[in-house]
Amino acid sequence: MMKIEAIIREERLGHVKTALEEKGFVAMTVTRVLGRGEQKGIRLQYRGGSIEVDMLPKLKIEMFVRDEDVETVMRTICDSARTGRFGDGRIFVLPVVMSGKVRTGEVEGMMQ
Amino acid sequence: MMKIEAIIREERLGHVKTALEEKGFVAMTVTRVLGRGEQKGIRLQYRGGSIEVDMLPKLKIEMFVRDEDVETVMRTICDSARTGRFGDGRIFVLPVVMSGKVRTGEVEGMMQ
Amino acid sequence: MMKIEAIIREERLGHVKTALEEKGFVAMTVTRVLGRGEQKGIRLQYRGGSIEVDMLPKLKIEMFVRDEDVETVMRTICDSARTGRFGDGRIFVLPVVMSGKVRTGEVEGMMQ
Amino acid sequence: MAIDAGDTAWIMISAALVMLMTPGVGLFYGGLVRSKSVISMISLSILAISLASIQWVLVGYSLAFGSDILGIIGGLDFILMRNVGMSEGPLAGTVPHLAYMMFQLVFAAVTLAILTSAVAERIKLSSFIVLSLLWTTVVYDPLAHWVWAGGWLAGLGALDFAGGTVVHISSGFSALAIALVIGKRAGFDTYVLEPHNIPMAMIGAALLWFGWFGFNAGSALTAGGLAASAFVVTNTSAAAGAIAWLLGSWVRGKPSALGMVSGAIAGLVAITPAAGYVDTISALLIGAFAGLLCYSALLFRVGVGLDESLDAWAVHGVGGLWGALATGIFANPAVNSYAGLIHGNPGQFTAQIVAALASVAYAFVMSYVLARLVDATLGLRVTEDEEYVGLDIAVHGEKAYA
Amino acid sequence: MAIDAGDTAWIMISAALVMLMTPGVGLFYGGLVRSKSVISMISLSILAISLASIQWVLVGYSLAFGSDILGIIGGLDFILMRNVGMSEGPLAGTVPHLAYMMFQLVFAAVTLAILTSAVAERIKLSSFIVLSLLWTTVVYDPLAHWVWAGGWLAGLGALDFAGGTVVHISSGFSALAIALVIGKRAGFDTYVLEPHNIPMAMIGAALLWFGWFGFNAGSALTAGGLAASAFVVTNTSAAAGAIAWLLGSWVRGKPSALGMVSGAIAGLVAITPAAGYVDTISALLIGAFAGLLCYSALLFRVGVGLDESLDAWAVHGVGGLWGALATGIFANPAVNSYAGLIHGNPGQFTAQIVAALASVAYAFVMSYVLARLVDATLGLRVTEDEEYVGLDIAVHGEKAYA
Amino acid sequence: MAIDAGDTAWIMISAALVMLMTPGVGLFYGGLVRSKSVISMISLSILAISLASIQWVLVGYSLAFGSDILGIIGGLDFILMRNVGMSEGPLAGTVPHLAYMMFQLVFAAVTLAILTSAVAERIKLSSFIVLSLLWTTVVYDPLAHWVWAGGWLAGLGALDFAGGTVVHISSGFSALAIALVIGKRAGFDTYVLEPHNIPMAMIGAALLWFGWFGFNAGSALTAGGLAASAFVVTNTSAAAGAIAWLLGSWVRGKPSALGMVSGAIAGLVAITPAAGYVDTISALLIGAFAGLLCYSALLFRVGVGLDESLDAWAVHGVGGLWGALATGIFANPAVNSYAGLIHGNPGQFTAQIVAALASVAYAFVMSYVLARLVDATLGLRVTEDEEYVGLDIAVHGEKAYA
Ligand SMILES: Nc1ncnc2c1ncn2[C@@H]1O[C@H](COP(=O)(O)OP(=O)(O)O)[C@@H](O)[C@H]1O
Ligand SMILES: Nc1ncnc2c1ncn2[C@@H]1O[C@H](COP(=O)(O)OP(=O)(O)O)[C@@H](O)[C@H]1O
Ligand SMILES: Nc1ncnc2c1ncn2[C@@H]1O[C@H](COP(=O)(O)OP(=O)(O)O)[C@@H](O)[C@H]1O
Repeated sequence: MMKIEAIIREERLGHVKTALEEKGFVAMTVTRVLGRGEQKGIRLQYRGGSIEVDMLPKLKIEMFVRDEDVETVMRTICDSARTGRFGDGRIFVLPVVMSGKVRTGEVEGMMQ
Repeated sequence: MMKIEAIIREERLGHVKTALEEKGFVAMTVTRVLGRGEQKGIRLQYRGGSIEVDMLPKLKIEMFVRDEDVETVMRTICDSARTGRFGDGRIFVLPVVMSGKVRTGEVEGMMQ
Repeated sequence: MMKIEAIIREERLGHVKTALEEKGFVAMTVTRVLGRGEQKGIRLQYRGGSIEVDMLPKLKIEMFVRDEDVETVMRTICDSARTGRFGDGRIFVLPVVMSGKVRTGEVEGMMQ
Repeated sequence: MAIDAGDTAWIMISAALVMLMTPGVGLFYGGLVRSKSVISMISLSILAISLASIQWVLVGYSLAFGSDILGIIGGLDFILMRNVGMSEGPLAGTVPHLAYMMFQLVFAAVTLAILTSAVAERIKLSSFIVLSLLWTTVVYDPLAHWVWAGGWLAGLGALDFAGGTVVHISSGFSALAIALVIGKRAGFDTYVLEPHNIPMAMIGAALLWFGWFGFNAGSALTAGGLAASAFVVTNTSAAAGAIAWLLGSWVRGKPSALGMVSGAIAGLVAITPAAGYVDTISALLIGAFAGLLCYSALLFRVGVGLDESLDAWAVHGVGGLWGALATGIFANPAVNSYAGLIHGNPGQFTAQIVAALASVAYAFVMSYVLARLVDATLGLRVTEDEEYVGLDIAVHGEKAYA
Repeated sequence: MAIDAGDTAWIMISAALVMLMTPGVGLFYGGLVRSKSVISMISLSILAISLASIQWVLVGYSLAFGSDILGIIGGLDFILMRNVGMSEGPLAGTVPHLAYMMFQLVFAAVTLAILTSAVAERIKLSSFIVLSLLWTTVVYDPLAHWVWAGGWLAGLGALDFAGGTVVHISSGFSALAIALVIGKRAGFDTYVLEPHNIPMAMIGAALLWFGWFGFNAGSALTAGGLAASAFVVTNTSAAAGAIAWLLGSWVRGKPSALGMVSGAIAGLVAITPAAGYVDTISALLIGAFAGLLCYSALLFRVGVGLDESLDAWAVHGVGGLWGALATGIFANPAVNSYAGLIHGNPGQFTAQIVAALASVAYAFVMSYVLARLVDATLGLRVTEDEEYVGLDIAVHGEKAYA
Repeated sequence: MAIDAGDTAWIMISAALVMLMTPGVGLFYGGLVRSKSVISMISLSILAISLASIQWVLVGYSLAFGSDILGIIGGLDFILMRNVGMSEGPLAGTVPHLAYMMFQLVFAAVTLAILTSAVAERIKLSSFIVLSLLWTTVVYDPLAHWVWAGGWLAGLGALDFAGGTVVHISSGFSALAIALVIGKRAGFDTYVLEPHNIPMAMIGAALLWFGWFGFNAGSALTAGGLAASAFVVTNTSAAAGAIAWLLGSWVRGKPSALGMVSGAIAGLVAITPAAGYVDTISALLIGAFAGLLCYSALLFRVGVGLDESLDAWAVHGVGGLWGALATGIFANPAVNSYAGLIHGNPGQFTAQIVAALASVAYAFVMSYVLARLVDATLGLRVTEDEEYVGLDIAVHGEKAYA
């Protein structure tokens, strides 16, 4: 099992959800975050001067998926979150060693 | 050291905290999130139609614990967060390779 | 690639950002969280009694960095986030197995 | 008497002030519920004024203020605003009848809004509409008639300057009855149902304090000395109530800000029936005692595990009861020709007790019956899932904060 | 006639109430935009009242209410407040001229504030300032003159008690024109631009309802029976509009809280021109129909993909149009000596149609021209990046919520 | 003179409007602090009105408005509201004495509320209560007496229509003194203490603008031409202040929305002492200059690293000072029989300087002494940990937003 963390534009959530649903991926957790990438946000001009608006609002999507689904999910998020402009976001995959379901108490994965 | 991520119902936080404290686990970080599981939230009926309320508010608990405590903490959270109804939440365990304490600057764990 | 998660005091974010920028680390994601450490927050006295304010607001900084930068970033955050009083925060490092850029669709890291 | 522009200006602006109390209640209550039901909570107040406004011009005013029938109810002389015109009305000789009618309308509205405390975060919208229309017609209109329009309580000599019985006892004890019928919110016994926005509640309370000047000083129906006196005692009692509850909560732990504003409301409630009869120093005592009493009532309510969610009973019911009695105790003939207990007139005190108890009984019993009736037919509550999701999304399909 | 203290108190407090409507509009609109532009949205309203206040005392009042020139515009007699003093003015014989001027000032201000609907979340601040000053001078002032100060529409016998044409048709149809020029917000067609704070919008709506008593009942200019009647019909129409829109949205899906308060505003808008001419039962019909009509207009607006962002057109434009016609239908000689269609006077109805259409045409065309002019010279819109970041940071350098 | 219903209606509604300014200050300030102290901030305002209300009816009114003793203080004739009744009072011949007393009460309350700027996010509640009671008794009551009740400043011929010295200079310079004593907030020098809710601050500012009509136009004490004139200049100055500060901040960087509303307040402050004496065009100049001056004062305050947290000094102190002088410059005999500098009467200007400086000195020195006294005995500040956690939880045990 892997954990996918994707940081996307707020306004793309709808598209991403739809695209994932179509592929059968429903479960997810979403968090409001503030972020900046290498570009350090957006530079606005005013009267000769300029200010940098870093730390723009983004959404973080977290999904725990089976190893074999990682690529599909990554691909799907990438494609549906894209606008082609700076600030579209990133996706990272982290390993998961165990998981459990609260309602049933089932646990799966290796035990230490 | 492992990282435990548990997504639970907002209203169970009190129970979970108490249960963990009793077992000696105090340190934790909590984030408000929105989430949906496989069930895609809750379906409400109205006048013949129905709407699906997905993305319900949940809390994410993050705890960094020693490897030997992982099971106890998972168990404790599972038991104290449970209501038995859909939406009770999930727990995942991720590996941690290093950790540090800001106040003292101590670092432990393997160095790359 | 590694993921660094640092939990710091809200009011140190400015310092941490500046310190990281100076070392060339710009990209980051920040989340508002509530947290408590081993000390269980702050104990306030009143009229003979006392209350414990646990779950103080903190900020979580997430940064995905190359393996060779992990130490520099950890050190920099530690130093710039420190006040020397309880509650300064923690830093953890988690392994990352893959990463992607939404705008371009590039993916790097091992495939399962 | 002829219409006086000053008095008319005063009663119209007073009506506007009282109108603002209805969204004031909405904000006060809205801040106290969870964020998933705040739209619903404010909506109930807006709905209360909308429904009451229509009911009142169609039938309510006539039932309350039409010519007396056996001391019980008003006749149909004013139905559909017949005979309610621009010239003086029967009960206020210097203002247009329409202005007097309007002033009374906003009282009916805010009373209904106060009542929504009992059903917070769990009522079905359709049932609320039905219950509201029934309640305002069957409970409010007769009570208003009894006290203010030559009904049997007025006949007893009971005093109620601005609605201690009609507005506060009636809404407070009705809320109690309805809360018993509708039952507790899910989770009430297992986890804390925290207020989601205390500043919002404080804004609401501030609007209530502001609007109450229209409520009480407007009830003088003229812009003169009596109105000024009512204005002053209103403010004094509010201040005393605020300080008293603040200190009360301090003694038990920490000085609660929510307690302070609740205390102000308690003081305002308690002075309402007395506003035209007592002096400033009495107002200080009435308000301070109201703060402590209503705070105790709240603690009692919480203690017995009753989810009369936003304390209409503890603050309006108990505060209104105390105010009705206090009128009988402190009424000062130097203010308005009526003497209370401490000015040697136990008869007034007795009249107040009778009026207060009659109102308590009528409001409680009728509201209980009406709520049971609606529950049995339409069902009062939303489903468990709807309640869990929150009324904003479940009922209105809207989310308060994006 | 001499100055009457009661009338003067009434017109001054009415002016204060109407003043509060401007931030009321700001809050209503501010709650409906995204959190990244809420400061900007409220600021546009505050700016509207600031600009209008200055323009009005310098030239606006004179252009609108100065001695008539060919039925088109007022003369310069009152420029820089010359000849506007403490004694009676020409149009209100029992209040100081300054008070009458002030009462009219706040109308100009709120009209400008309503207009900001069209440019939400995307206008350049400098261009807004220029457009506002042009608009209020070129569109508002003449319209006010035509209807209220002996202009050609008054000459036709058209009735507009409190500003159905001058305020609502003019702001609503101007908003439509300006929205066409400035274009849709980025993302309007691809994702939902959700309201960020519905309780804030509801507070705004509540302040509007409250302030509207000054707007309509104040327009009687005296504190007497006519004001009381206007007060009552205002409240009745608001309530009816609220209930109608609520039910309308219920039929289509869920009972919308935002719909309910929008319906109240629709009811208030529609009764505005009629407030001094119709009876309570007519007000019930006018309001209820306004609720349904404006709701349909909103659905239509959304349907055709027009981003007149906060529905000044659907609510104020369409509601004002309906109100202007309704005045010609329901005017009741028992209220105020004018008879409408149902009282056997089709002439009044015709006059209303002419006045309404003239206002629609004038406001729409002139606003379109002015907006194009400003767009061609200064540019109406911020850059794409500024819009993406949100006007709060991009324009004001401020963040609404820390 | 006899009581006039119009004047009485006007003074009562004015009192209600001014009352609303106190929570208005609370919201304005509350929006500007961090979210961990917003309940505390609003509470200080509610507490201010509660404490002032009680102090005033017990002793304050008598100390301020009782029969003059040596030009310094009022006698005890009105203590516990003795001799304050429903008939005319000594200083306002057409309204009930109680109404006049009440109108003055709300001034005392809002003055105390303004003061809380100095102690934001760090004061001990018990110390605030003690300091408030001392301050209002020792600073406010004598100042009010000097200026408005036959005290020595009135004897000098100094003019203060609605409280430039008594309310604004006194609260502003007292805030400065208290801020020096209590010291900076933790972190003031190391990180930005961001406003947590700018829309809340804007709502507060809007309520202030609204309430200020009662403040200034109500100070005419009758509903006639003078009140209308005061009303108009008040609005004009507010608008000019808003635009001036907006442009000022624009020149230095970006047009600040918070600056705009602060400018409106600055304009309102500055016109306060002049409201009954100057014409509209002068008001435009007074307000615009106030906007720029108070903005400069704020920049200076920030520049020297002083944590007079919410700028009571920069806006009320400096704005009030300017207003007091401006009254001496612009007073126009065509408005109210007094002439200022530009109408050839330098004596008035001198009187204003003396009055302003005396108020500055008295308020600053006495407040400094009182604050030191309370600090030495009870301690003014909460502990470091309590401040870090925030006053909402540390003092009140409550959390603003769930
Ligand atoms: N190395 C990183 N570590 C943590 N978060 C990142 C990193 N890179 C990007 N992000 C997150 O992804 C968001 C979008 O990133 P990106 O598309 O690179 O933005 P930009 O175009 O502004 O550089 C950022 O706002 C940030 O939240
Ligand atoms: N695979 C997953 N990835 C990310 N988050 C998940 C996943 N499964 C569940 N969650 C989170 O856990 C919460 C509760 O999940 P679950 O108990 O499965 O809910 P449900 O009963 O609605 O399916 C969800 O709202 C979501 O936030
Ligand atoms: N073991 C842990 N697991 C999760 N979060 C932690 C852990 N330890 C510390 N934290 C987070 O770091 C913050 C600061 O921790 P620390 O400096 O240890 O605080 P304290 O001095 O109060 O113990 C906490 O508020 C919490 O959010």
